[in-house]
Amino acid sequence: MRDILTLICMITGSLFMLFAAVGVIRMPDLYTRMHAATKVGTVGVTGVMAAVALHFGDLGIVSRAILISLFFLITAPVAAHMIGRSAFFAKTPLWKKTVVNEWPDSPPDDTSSSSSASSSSS
Amino acid sequence: MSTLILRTATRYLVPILLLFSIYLLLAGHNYPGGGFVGGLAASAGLALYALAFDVRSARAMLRVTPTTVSAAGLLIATLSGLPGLFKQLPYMSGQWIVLPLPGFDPIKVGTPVFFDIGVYLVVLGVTMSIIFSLSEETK
Amino acid sequence: MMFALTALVLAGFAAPWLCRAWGPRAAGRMALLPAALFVWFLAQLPAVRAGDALVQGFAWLPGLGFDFTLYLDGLALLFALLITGIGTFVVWYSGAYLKEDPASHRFIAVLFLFMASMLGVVLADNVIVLFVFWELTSFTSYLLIGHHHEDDSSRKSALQALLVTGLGGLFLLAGLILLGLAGDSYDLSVLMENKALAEHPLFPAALGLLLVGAFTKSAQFPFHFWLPNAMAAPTPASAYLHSSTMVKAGVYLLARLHPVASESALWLAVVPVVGAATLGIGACMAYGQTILKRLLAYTTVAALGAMVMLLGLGVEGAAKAAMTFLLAHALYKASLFLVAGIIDHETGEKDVRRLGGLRTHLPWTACGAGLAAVSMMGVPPTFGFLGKELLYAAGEWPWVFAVSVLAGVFFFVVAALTGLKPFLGAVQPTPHTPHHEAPVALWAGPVVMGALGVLFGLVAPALGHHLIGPAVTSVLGQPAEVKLALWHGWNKELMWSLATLAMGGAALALLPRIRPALERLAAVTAWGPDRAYQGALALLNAVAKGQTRILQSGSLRTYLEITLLFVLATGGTWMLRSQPVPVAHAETSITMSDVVIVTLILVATLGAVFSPSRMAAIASLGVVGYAVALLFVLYGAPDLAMTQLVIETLTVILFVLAFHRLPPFTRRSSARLQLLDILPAALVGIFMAALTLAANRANFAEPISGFFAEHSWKSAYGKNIVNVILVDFRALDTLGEITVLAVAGLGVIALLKLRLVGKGGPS
Amino acid sequence: MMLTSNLLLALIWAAMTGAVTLPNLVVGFLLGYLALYLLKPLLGDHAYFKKFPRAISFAIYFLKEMIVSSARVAWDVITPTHYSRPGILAIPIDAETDLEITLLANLITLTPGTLSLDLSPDRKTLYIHAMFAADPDAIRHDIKEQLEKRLLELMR
Amino acid sequence: MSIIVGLLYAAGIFLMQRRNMVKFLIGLALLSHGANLLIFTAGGLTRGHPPIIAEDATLADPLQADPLPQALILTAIVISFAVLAFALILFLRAYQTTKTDDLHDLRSTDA
Amino acid sequence: MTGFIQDVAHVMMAVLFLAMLLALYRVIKGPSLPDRVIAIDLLTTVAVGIIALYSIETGYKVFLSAGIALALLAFLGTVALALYIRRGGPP
Amino acid sequence: MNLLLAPIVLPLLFAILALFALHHPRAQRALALAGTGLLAIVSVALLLSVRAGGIVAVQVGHWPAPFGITIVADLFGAIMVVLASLTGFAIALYSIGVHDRARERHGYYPLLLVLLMGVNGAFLTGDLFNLYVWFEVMLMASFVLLALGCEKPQIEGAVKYVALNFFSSALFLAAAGLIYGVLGTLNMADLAQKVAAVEDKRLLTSMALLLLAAFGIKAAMFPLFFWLPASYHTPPPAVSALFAGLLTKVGVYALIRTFTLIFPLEPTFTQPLVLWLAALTMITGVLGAAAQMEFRRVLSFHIVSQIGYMIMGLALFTPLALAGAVFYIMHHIIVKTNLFLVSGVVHYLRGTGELKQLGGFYRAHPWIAILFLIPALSLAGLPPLSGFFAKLTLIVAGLQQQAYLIVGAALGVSLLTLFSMTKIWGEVFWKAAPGRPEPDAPPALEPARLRLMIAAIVLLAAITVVIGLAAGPLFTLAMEAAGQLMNPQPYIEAVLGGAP
Ligand code: NA
Ligand code: NA
Repeated sequence: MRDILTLICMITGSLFMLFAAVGVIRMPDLYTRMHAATKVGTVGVTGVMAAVALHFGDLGIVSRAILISLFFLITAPVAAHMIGRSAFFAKTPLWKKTVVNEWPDSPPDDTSSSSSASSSSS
Repeated sequence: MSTLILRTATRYLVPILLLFSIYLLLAGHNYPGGGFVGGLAASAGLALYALAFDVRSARAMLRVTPTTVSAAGLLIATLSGLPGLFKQLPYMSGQWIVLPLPGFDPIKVGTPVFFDIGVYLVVLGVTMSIIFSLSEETK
Repeated sequence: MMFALTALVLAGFAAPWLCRAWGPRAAGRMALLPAALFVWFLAQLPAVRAGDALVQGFAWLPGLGFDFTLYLDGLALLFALLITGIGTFVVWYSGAYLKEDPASHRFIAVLFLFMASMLGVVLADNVIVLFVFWELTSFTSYLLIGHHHEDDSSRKSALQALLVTGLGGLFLLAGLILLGLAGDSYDLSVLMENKALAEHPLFPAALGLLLVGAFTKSAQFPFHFWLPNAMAAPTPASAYLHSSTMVKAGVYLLARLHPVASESALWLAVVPVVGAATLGIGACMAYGQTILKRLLAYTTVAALGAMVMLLGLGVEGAAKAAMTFLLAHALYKASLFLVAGIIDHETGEKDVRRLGGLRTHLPWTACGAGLAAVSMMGVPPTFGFLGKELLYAAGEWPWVFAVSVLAGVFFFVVAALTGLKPFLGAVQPTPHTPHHEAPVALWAGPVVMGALGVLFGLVAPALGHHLIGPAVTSVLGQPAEVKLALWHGWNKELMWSLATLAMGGAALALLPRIRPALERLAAVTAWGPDRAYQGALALLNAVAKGQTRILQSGSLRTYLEITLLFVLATGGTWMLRSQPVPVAHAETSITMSDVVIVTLILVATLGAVFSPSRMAAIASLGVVGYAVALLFVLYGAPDLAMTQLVIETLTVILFVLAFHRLPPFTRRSSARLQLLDILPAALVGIFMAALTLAANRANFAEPISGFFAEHSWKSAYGKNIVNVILVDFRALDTLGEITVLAVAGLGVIALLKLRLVGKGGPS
Repeated sequence: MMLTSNLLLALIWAAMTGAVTLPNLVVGFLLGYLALYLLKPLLGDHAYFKKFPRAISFAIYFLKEMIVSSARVAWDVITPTHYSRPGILAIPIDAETDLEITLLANLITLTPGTLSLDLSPDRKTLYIHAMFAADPDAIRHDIKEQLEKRLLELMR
Repeated sequence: MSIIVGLLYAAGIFLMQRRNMVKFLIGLALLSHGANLLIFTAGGLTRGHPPIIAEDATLADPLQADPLPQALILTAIVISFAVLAFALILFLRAYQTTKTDDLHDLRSTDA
Repeated sequence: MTGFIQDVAHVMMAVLFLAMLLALYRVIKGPSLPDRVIAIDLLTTVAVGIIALYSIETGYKVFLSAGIALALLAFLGTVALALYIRRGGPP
Repeated sequence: MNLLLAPIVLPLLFAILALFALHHPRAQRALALAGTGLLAIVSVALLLSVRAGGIVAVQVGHWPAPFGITIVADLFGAIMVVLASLTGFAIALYSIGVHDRARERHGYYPLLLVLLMGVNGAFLTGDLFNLYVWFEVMLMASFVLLALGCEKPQIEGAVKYVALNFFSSALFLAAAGLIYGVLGTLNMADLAQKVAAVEDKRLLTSMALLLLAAFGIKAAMFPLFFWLPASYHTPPPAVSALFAGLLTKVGVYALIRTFTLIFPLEPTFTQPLVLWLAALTMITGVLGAAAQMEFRRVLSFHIVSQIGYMIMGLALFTPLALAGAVFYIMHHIIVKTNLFLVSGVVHYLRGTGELKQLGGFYRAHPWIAILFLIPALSLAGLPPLSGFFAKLTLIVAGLQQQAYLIVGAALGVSLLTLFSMTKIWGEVFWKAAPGRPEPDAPPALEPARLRLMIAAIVLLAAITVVIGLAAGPLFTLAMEAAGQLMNPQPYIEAVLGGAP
């Protein structure tokens, strides 16, 4: 049972990562590629981690697998946010089929960081 | 230019990184890891902090100057080689103390562990010096 | 002897203080030292004559077989007496001559050091000791010639003298060592007893080298040009160096080598010819001169040529003539130089044509000059006459004889010009007119030495027996008795001697008329060795500049390429030459993951190399690093992989942080150049790959790492063997490594925070 | 606070049984939860006991959403035609604290077809990129009513 | 594997011949990778057996990879990182001081 | 069964390597900097997966540490790059 | 026994202390002086003990050779350590006189000490990879010292210095890796044995040639010396002096150690190769100097030239020749350092090193003139100063080996050296000071500071004179050292504990 679960997690995880890669190649613009890379990739790696956890089953490995997955779950969206935001400022073009754009044209100032001036503002 | 989301995430990530670095340091004698990787992981944490917030707060977090950290590390590493001399052994001869812990395997503390701590601190200090001063450099 | 050298050296070092302490009288007092030494050497005369050479020494460089040995025989003694005797007067003279010169104390100091060096040359037994002092004479004379060092020509002349004699010194050194190797001893006294030495295969080479050394020092053709130029020195130095002592070092060396070398074909073929040529050229050049000191300098060249020629004949008579002539020449030439100095000092006039009638104002000087001049002219009964007679007697070959007679005529003319003309005749206007005689310190030397020049002629038999005889004994390497006498009857030599006087008078009379022709001759000789010297310097400069332009071009790319070519040319060709480069790839079975990672690295590397965007290049670099880390994972190195990952990330971050301060890529090298650069890069790549493969396949010995596997847990309490190696087995490496890191950190901070403005160098 | 106590209890359990293994810790945690739950009257009415089941259900909901969303994107990726009609939308948010906003943004990224791009300077609007933005208001509604509401319930 | 080593060396050297500072630095980095892999390969390759003694063992697996080259590479990695970091900052400074990132223009201190 | 799992892990590694190559293509091609950055981000994610599978295949758990390190650091790199883009990006 | 590591650990400890005291210049200076002074004492003691008791070795960490790292001192190594330490002391003294506050605040003294640590480590290690590490320690410290201050020429020079030395390190590293790959050991004594046991040495020779290139770059051998003239004249004079004295000599040391102990030169290929390189190094170096008109640039090219002599000693490969090389190194380190220090004083007093703009020093500063002449003439090989004996030994050795060409080159080059030195002498000291004073000439040095600088120069000059006067005993020492180099068996036994 555990082995079968392991196999399922492993295979789906790997395939998801493959799809993510295909997405990064195939998707029409940066933002859609980010969907593929972030979401699909994270799911994929989580799946593989689950497989590892199931396969070895001891505390050290399970906790590490959870740690890695958790880490990806936290960081991947933040990374995507950072890239997407920067890309916007860098005026990376949107796909022509993009239907709606509610983002204001002028880049928003980072006034929210009043207390801590960002490292780049120097 | 940092964002709120990054800063918030960083607040939670940095402790994890620091913990992980200490794990790497301490487990390094038996598992992959050690002072180098540990120190580098810790610096990665601080670097992230510096990126998300600013160098001043990262420096404040470190409390002493990076140079002091690396000097301290160097000192610890250098001194860790000395105890053997008292036993008429050459420099850097490992000296171990076994601390029995009831219920657990006895903990072995040795000069090489201190050496590794020294390595950790040097790596941390140096990486921080580089990243901090490079980030502070005005354009 | 050792004490003599030591005393002179100490006196040299003490001179500046003594000059300050004693003021103007210092030189006079210090002259007592050489005087005392003169007396001491004089006291050795009986013993030396009796054949007991004085030997002193101590072990010096035992491993090399060099001992510090000194040896006083007849030859050395003759020179030692000249050095200390003339030295006494020169020192005394210098004090007065340079009274107004604020640097006179330096001059006197160097003069003493020079004296010590010269004495060392003649006293040395060990060839290396000889060489040491030989070089010191070159250098101290450099300082003396360049005494007026703020004058450009003075510096140039000093340098020229140094370089020419230095060049000779190198030949000398090589020759001396070869001689030592050939004779299996470095002591001249031993070598010169070894008659079989001349048969040694190394001997001709050694002798050739030694001759060059001697010729440069003694200003023999074609190295004669430096000597007249050296007249830039203050007169006492000229008198001392260029007449009586240093330039005779070459003659001394020839005399020293004479016992063994005079038999050899090389010697007989070269030495007399060079000597004669020098004599001729010196004489011709001298006729064209009007500057008093230069005139004297060319006669010195000629005289040295005569001595060399005589020694080159290799016969007893010539050796006697050489030694006698040497003594005579030293005396009168020193006097005349000192006189020239007085004249210059008192009148400010250097041109002999504009001098005359000084006898009234400078009677003592005139007296010294006259005495020296008659000796030089070879007027009986002076010692100069004796010297000339022996010179004529030595001429077994007609051409030598002819040259000797011409020399005699020439000496006559010059003596008259330098020693007599300024004092006789009508007073001529000079820049400043002397009102009274020069101080005694100045004229004492000329007078005494001039007087001796005459006196020695009168006591010639005793002199020949006590002084010249032992010297000739040394020169010949066998006992020789020298019987000197003024009167040998009406023989050929006397006739010619008198004829010489007559011809000299005629030549003197004709001189103003032939001078223009001689001056033209001088213009021709401007194309001679002096030109060659200048040309050599220019060539050196050009070669140096050209070479530097090519090698030190400033282009990092060129530097790197030369370095690569070196690696390829040594290691690469060696490898190609010596063994087939293995082509089979048999490290381990290749798996799919290898293929993929290899492809990954390949593609990413190409990306890093050719990407026009620097961010893409950095990103590709990061990929290479990550892929390498993956390789580490696959081949069982998790520690490495982790480190590599972290480092790679940090590297990328650093690049990124640095980037917005750097401009983007611009294409600088042409496609052709790039293509050209690929070649060495690829060759080195292939070379390294081949080496790696070979190393991977070859195993000459079992690796030591079994020990680590065994002891890691047992003795070092760690299971991660790599870590245990790092912090325990090879902790010293790690200590060094973290030091490197710490220093790098320090460096980065310093680079970023410390910016000094300046044009380079200290600020 | 309660979570810490619970974790501590789990550790104590593991130590008592002498085997620090994962199943043992899980057992310890559950037993500890039970013990704490039994002690609830003593400790006061703590939100912990309400939130714990909610957190579990939220996690399950979220995992499901995440996998589904990924599958949709993956499908779009591997099929030859692009079905997506992407767009950038502005979502007004109620989340206030840094943590809430961040979590919301992250969750949005991880759930179907949406990707947080940026937060407005006044922290009131989140700009997101949606893969299927044919009906922006439906997406806004989904996010506000499903995701944000559940999240804020859990957090507050 | 040795082919990669060769490739990395060649690429590194090629980049070091370029006139752009950044390219030069990338070249340095590639060269370091090449050197590290060279040591790794020359020491003999072993697949999948890290030199770590198993938890329940006291002696190493005889099949394990040679730990010494790994330790050497680790040292080398860190050192070349230090050098690279320093070189990067140095080149940055050079650019700021000389206003050019063309290595070809930095020749004033040569003869 | 364990043998089978390892075989599958091996095959899946091949799949991941393929994914890597695809991602690399995007890294090289770009066109924009953010494109490269997400591709690298994915590359590291895939690498973590490979490491995980490799530890299943070989049975050595120790490799997982490298996976953790990579996971932690990839984020740092991405953030740095993203910030770089913001600061002006490629001029 | 513990003395053996002191030359490495002592400077490190002092460096660390100085790092802690980074913002207390006085404490730093005191630490630097104390550290180098103590180091000098310790190294002399080490040399004496090696002289008395033979080669000593310590197995660091108590791990037996060849598994751990062995630190070993034979006479050659011990001599080098003494020289390095003395030089270090003089440089520290001089630097205190220079009083460069800005650089002091940024780690000047710790860097100095670390550099000495690296140099000493290189001289004492018995392990090939450990040698690499010490090279890097030394290089990194030198990189920073070179660039410290970020003046434009400094930076430009540093770029080349760093680039080419990095390449050298990469070669060294590769060679060490390859050698471990085929021989399975890094301990140099162990390597010596294992190399000797290999019959077909062709592959090994290829690797040895990599080392030749790597060390050749560090030693500034022809045609690998470019980095040196491009950079050595750019940092502050004390740093130039330190580099000039020590760094290239570490490369030479490594060449000598490698090609006597591990890969003894083979008459078929490596020996003639090295001999040619030696000759070309001498000649190109001295010609380079002839083309220069700046004080330190002239001196820099002369370093290259003189490296040729040392390599000549190695290439002739007889005990006498090696003794010559050892003696040459002894003399050269002191003399070259001192010349750079003198150039520094000139620089500080006049604000330039351009020969054309200098002059009048003989009149104005006769003492400096004399202090220049001693090392300068020694460099040119004027007897009886130290350089003469070095050259003499090499020339005798060359003539014994009938290597007439290289002897000719050596002699010719020494004449050109004399030419260069007199050029400096003429331009800086003899020539009248140029009429117009430099518009932005720096203020004259405070006498107290100048006195410290002169003290350092006097110290080194005194050593030069002593080397000349005590040439006999020192030559004997060099012979003994060369004997150990030519017969490595005792070294191997000391390291491996007499194992067969
Ligand atoms: Na092998
Ligand atoms: Na091998």
